[in-house]
Amino acid sequence: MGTAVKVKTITMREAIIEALVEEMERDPSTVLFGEDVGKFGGINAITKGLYEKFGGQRVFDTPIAETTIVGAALGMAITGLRPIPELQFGDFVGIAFDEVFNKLGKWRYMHGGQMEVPVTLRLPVGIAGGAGPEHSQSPQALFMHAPGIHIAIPSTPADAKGLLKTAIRDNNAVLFFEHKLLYGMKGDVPEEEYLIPLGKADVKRVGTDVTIIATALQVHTALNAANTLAKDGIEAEVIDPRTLAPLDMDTILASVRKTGRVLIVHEEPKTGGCGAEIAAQIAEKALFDLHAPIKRIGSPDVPIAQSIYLEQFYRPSENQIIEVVKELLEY
Amino acid sequence: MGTAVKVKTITMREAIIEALVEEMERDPSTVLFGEDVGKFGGINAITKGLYEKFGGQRVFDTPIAETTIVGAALGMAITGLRPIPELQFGDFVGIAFDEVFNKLGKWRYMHGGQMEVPVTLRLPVGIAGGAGPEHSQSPQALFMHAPGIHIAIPSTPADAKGLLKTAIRDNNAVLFFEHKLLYGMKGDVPEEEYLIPLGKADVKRVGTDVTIIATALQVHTALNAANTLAKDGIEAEVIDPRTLAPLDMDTILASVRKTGRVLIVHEEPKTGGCGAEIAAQIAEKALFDLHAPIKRIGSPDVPIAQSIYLEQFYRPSENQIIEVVKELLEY
Amino acid sequence: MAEIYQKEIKLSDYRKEDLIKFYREMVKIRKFDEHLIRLMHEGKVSGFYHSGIGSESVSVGSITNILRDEDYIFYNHRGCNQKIAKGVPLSKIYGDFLGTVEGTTRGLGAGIVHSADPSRGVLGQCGTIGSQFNIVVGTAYSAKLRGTDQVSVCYFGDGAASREPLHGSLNWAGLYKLPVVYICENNGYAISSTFEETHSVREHLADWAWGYGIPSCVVDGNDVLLMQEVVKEAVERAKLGEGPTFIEAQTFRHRGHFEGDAYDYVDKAVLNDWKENRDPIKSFKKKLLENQYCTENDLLNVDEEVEYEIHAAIKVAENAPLPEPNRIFEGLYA
Amino acid sequence: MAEIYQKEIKLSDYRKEDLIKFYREMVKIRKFDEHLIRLMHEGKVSGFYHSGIGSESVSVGSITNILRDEDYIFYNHRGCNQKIAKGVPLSKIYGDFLGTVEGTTRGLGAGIVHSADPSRGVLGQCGTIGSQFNIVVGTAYSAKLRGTDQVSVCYFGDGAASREPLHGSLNWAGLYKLPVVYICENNGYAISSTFEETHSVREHLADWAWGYGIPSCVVDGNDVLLMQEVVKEAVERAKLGEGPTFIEAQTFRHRGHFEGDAYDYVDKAVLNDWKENRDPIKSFKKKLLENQYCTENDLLNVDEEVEYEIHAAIKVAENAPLPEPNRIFEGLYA
Ligand SMILES: Cc1ncc(C[n+]2csc(CCOP(=O)(O)OP(=O)(O)O)c2C)c(N)n1
Ligand SMILES: Cc1ncc(C[n+]2csc(CCOP(=O)(O)OP(=O)(O)O)c2C)c(N)n1
Ligand SMILES: [Mg+2]
Ligand SMILES: [Mg+2]
Repeated sequence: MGTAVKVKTITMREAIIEALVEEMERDPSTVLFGEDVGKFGGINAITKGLYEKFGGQRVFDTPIAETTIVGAALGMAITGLRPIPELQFGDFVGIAFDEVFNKLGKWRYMHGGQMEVPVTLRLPVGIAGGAGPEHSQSPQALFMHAPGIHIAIPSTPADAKGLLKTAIRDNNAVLFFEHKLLYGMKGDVPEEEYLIPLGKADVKRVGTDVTIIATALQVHTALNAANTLAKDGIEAEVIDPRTLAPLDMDTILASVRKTGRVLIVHEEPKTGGCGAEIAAQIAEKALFDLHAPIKRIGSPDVPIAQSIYLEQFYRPSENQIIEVVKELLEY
Repeated sequence: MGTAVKVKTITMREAIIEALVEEMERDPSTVLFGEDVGKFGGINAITKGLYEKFGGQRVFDTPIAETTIVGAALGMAITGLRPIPELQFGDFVGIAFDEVFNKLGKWRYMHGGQMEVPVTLRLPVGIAGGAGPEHSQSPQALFMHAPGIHIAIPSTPADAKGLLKTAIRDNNAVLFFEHKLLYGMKGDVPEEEYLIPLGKADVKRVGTDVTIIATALQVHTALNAANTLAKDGIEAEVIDPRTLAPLDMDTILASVRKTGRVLIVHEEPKTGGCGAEIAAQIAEKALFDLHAPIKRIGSPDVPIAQSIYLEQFYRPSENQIIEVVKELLEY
Repeated sequence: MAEIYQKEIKLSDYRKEDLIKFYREMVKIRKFDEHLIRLMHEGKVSGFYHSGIGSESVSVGSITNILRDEDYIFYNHRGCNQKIAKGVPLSKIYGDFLGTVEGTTRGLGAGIVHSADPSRGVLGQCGTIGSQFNIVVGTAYSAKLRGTDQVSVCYFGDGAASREPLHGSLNWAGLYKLPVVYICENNGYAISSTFEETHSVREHLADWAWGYGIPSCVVDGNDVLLMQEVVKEAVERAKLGEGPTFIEAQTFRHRGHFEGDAYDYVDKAVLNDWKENRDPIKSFKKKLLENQYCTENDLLNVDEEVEYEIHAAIKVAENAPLPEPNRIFEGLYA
Repeated sequence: MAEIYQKEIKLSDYRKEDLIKFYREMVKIRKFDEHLIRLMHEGKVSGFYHSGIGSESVSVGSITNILRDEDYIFYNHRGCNQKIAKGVPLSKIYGDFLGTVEGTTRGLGAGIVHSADPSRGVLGQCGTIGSQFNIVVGTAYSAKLRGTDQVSVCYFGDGAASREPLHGSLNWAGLYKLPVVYICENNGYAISSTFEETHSVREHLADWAWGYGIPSCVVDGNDVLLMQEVVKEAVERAKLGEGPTFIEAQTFRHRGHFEGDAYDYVDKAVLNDWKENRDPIKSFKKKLLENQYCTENDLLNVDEEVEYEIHAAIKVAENAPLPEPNRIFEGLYA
């Protein structure tokens, strides 16, 4: 954003609440629901105040029934509402997988393009302090294989707000993944209203020696690593795709062509993570620009232990990134 | 298999039935269930005769409740049975996604390794004649991102039989994907009992100019293309991974190092298909052996139309393969 | 426990033209079906087809003269009965089967499921039977929030009723007092499995709904007028904001689960009894004639008119072109 | 409709040592819980903890002296009550919370869910509440097929009961007459939502089971002896091959949903009433003393013994080492 933009410093939680409030004020057809999102304000306090502001019909607590939550969102969407359901943990998307993958993603297409599916499904994800194998995952990569589904995964308060507003206005299904450890993270957010388009990556740091593509919390790990590397004279470019579908390969490829070296970092397990598809596209479209193998760092391909001691060995670390970048530079 | 092996020529359907009968005779703790798998013999006639042979307790029809079918399989598995459930269409795995991804895959690990999960879930897949967007998919690639899940996807009667027998005996969860168009396809199957290990790719055709990695029905499309290419003096090596997890990268990498050119072909949509992970691993481990970009052919990233006329434009074709191979050889 | 819905109905409670309309609609549905099967035999239509012959009364009884264009339905996978009763043009349904651009999907093709006509409240359907359970509470919540009196009707078979989402759906519908009418077409079979082999119920399937405090009943689905009465009451309740109703309509299928099914798992005598003595069209026709509401000739005329209409529709559908191959790249995103 | 389970119970119907055992087990559970919360406050345990204080009687009443090691349970996410009653060593449960190799997961760590002790029929649990519904029909089918009389007991909250798989589970259990005992711990809340805000029932949650033809009842869960009686009958039925039973045990939670929950959504007076007048341990103690089954001193002794046992268990758990980091690569495949 240009220097003239007036900003305020707020947390990602606050940024998300702002986006929800602004869009719900703007469009009376929006409706928000999920478990404990009403009076209680959500277990991550992301919907605090909305029940009071918009009333119990537009902001309502549901039974514990994730399949029904997502299916109902589809029914609302094709009959004139703009639903914004929440699953308490993104891991639970498995319970509504058919509803997301086959219904939200395909309803419009398979019925000949006659209906619109303006659903924004919010999914808190990530390893965040001893929550164990079914409350810590980052399942976003699965949906890159789902025609009809958009995937947003912001790393900063500003991106979260701008992307969420766009997602809500979009007439297609958007899965909105929020890393729980980012909720409390602060950042500059423009005072004025703004939108961030889906499908536009953000270069979070400009560099010439290596391209690091990272998502969510890992954008920050990558930026920290880049700053450390800079002390050794290594300039890493850090790219945050911000949405995995649509995926802004143009920005990624331009960087790769410049640096010739690629590292992809994400919190989901390495095998089948978003890095697989990104690496495959680079290997298809920019192979001869590469000076080194394409590297990926993800969590190990095992379920996430509940122990907070062991948990730390999953999430990619600054050190791992630094090591791999140095390795890449040896080619 | 060596030349001394006595073989018979049977369909993949017959090969699968043989595997089921042999393993159910061998191990009285096996139990087979699903919709219409009993007296009716299964809608694909894959369980014909089993009800009569093993009785209604070990071969039983269930209510239409896929979530319960897979969850129940887990309960049986951890208490001494060896369940072999069937979903009528592999697409329905979305309905039991949490049960597969988070329960079958993680139960053993997340409870400290104290239990075994010997479940073999059979999933008929593939575009097969006007069945539409929710009865034609090939969802196998999703499970490469699922720690704890094995994935078998045979292309011949012999592989189907040998892999299924291994899967049933294996003490872990195996998803067994069967392409519906292969059920009637004939092939040689050894007379004697045999097993095929999980994690061992099969080189279906030896070649020196290009490596084609293909799964299920596409193995045959690739072999046809290879035969056509041979007329132009181009010798393609065709590799069938047979299992996507474990994935035999050794065999794939050895071939890539020899040919320097790679094409991956699968029926699932290109983005996020098994080709993504395979390409990414090649780009990580054999980059400097490549003479050309890594190419992938999958179905287009849209739901599958129900029209049999349009259906033909999804599945990768012999011509597409030939074209891309020729392109690769121009590098 | 779910009550057995019974009511003395006098033909004279209905206008003659409506009675003829019910007859005509049922005949239209049956002839549509018969001609579709013919087209399959001629090799013009592929894929699965689940014939709806034998339960036309469930659809006509619950839709004709009761539901408006703005009311929503989720049809089930058996027959196109409900779509036709809801007014989707026949040429468009045939177009979907034939894969021509006349179809509601403009050439993408559709079998029984995936046709849609939002202008008539036909919002499409899932390939996974029973998934409509959770979608329908969304359409009903939507109507309620928007302050309309639109009713959402959810059709499903006895087999689909065993799917887990039924529970989430009944709980939501009862809890939020949603304008949903559940119509279970209980034909005693789910493919090859009998109702008894796959269901645990106190007495009737409708008892499942009872525990939610949802008014529920069992009705002879093959009596088109009885269906009219029971559904009218349910729709009225829905419009008044009194919440959902669950109707188990008992019927039978005259043909196998799909075209090509040997259908040898059903007792011939039972099947024959349904065909001979409980065919909804035959029975209704008999009643009309016996009560001298019309002559055999009047009805023959109706049959002929419908036959003509069907032929015309098929012609329109067949004469429309197939789509261009790149049709598959259209319409994924709005 | 689900009956309200009532029964005149005389203390003299029970052996004194069993009555003391019930008391001891309930005290053990409560003290386990209180010490765990202390460990959390000391910063030694992280993650979510859902205290089971207030419903010890549901677990002791349904397990102690009734279930054998070979009977299976799926515990719920509230309290470790059921695990303790089923005999899982305290040091192992603490070990899971502390993440030391003493835990049942040998250092992987576990919160309330994911501890397991197959040797005592504790087969683990899902992070997604209610997913045990479909697993339990598998364990019960397994017992039946293997010809054993093992019973599978499935615990869950009122909130979890709204999950869709309940339907599939009840249908299977009723259909195959499986030896399952469903025990719903209805404490009136699912996190912040009241029972009434999220459930549509005719009168009681147990009415949901009624429609399946499954014997169902509502019982005061805070009366340990009433729980004993109702569960004994259910287990007997299961062992005799007579199928499942559904028990709704009414209780309350003394603490917030998780440690740290402000718990301000519950009326103070209501909470106090439960704490003062319906605390299962207090009430039972009072009954024992009033009927002179033991003296205040006897019970104080029990309390002290248990306190000692807990301290010893914590010591064992704390003294065990953390695992090596590569522990995470062990045990994925058999
Ligand atoms: C979730 C799901 N499971 C299974 C199927 C396959 N299937 C299609 S129709 C059918 C039987 C349905 O029986 P019922 O609901 O009673 O309807 P009927 O065919 O008797 O009218 C089955 C098993 C499906 N389409 N979706
Ligand atoms: C499928 C699923 N949805 C939501 C959650 C989050 N969650 C954990 S406990 C709980 C409330 C459970 O209420 P109830 O079943 O009544 O048990 P209680 O906590 O009252 O004992 C919720 C929503 C979860 N773990 N799994
Ligand atoms: Mg049926
Ligand atoms: Mg509760």
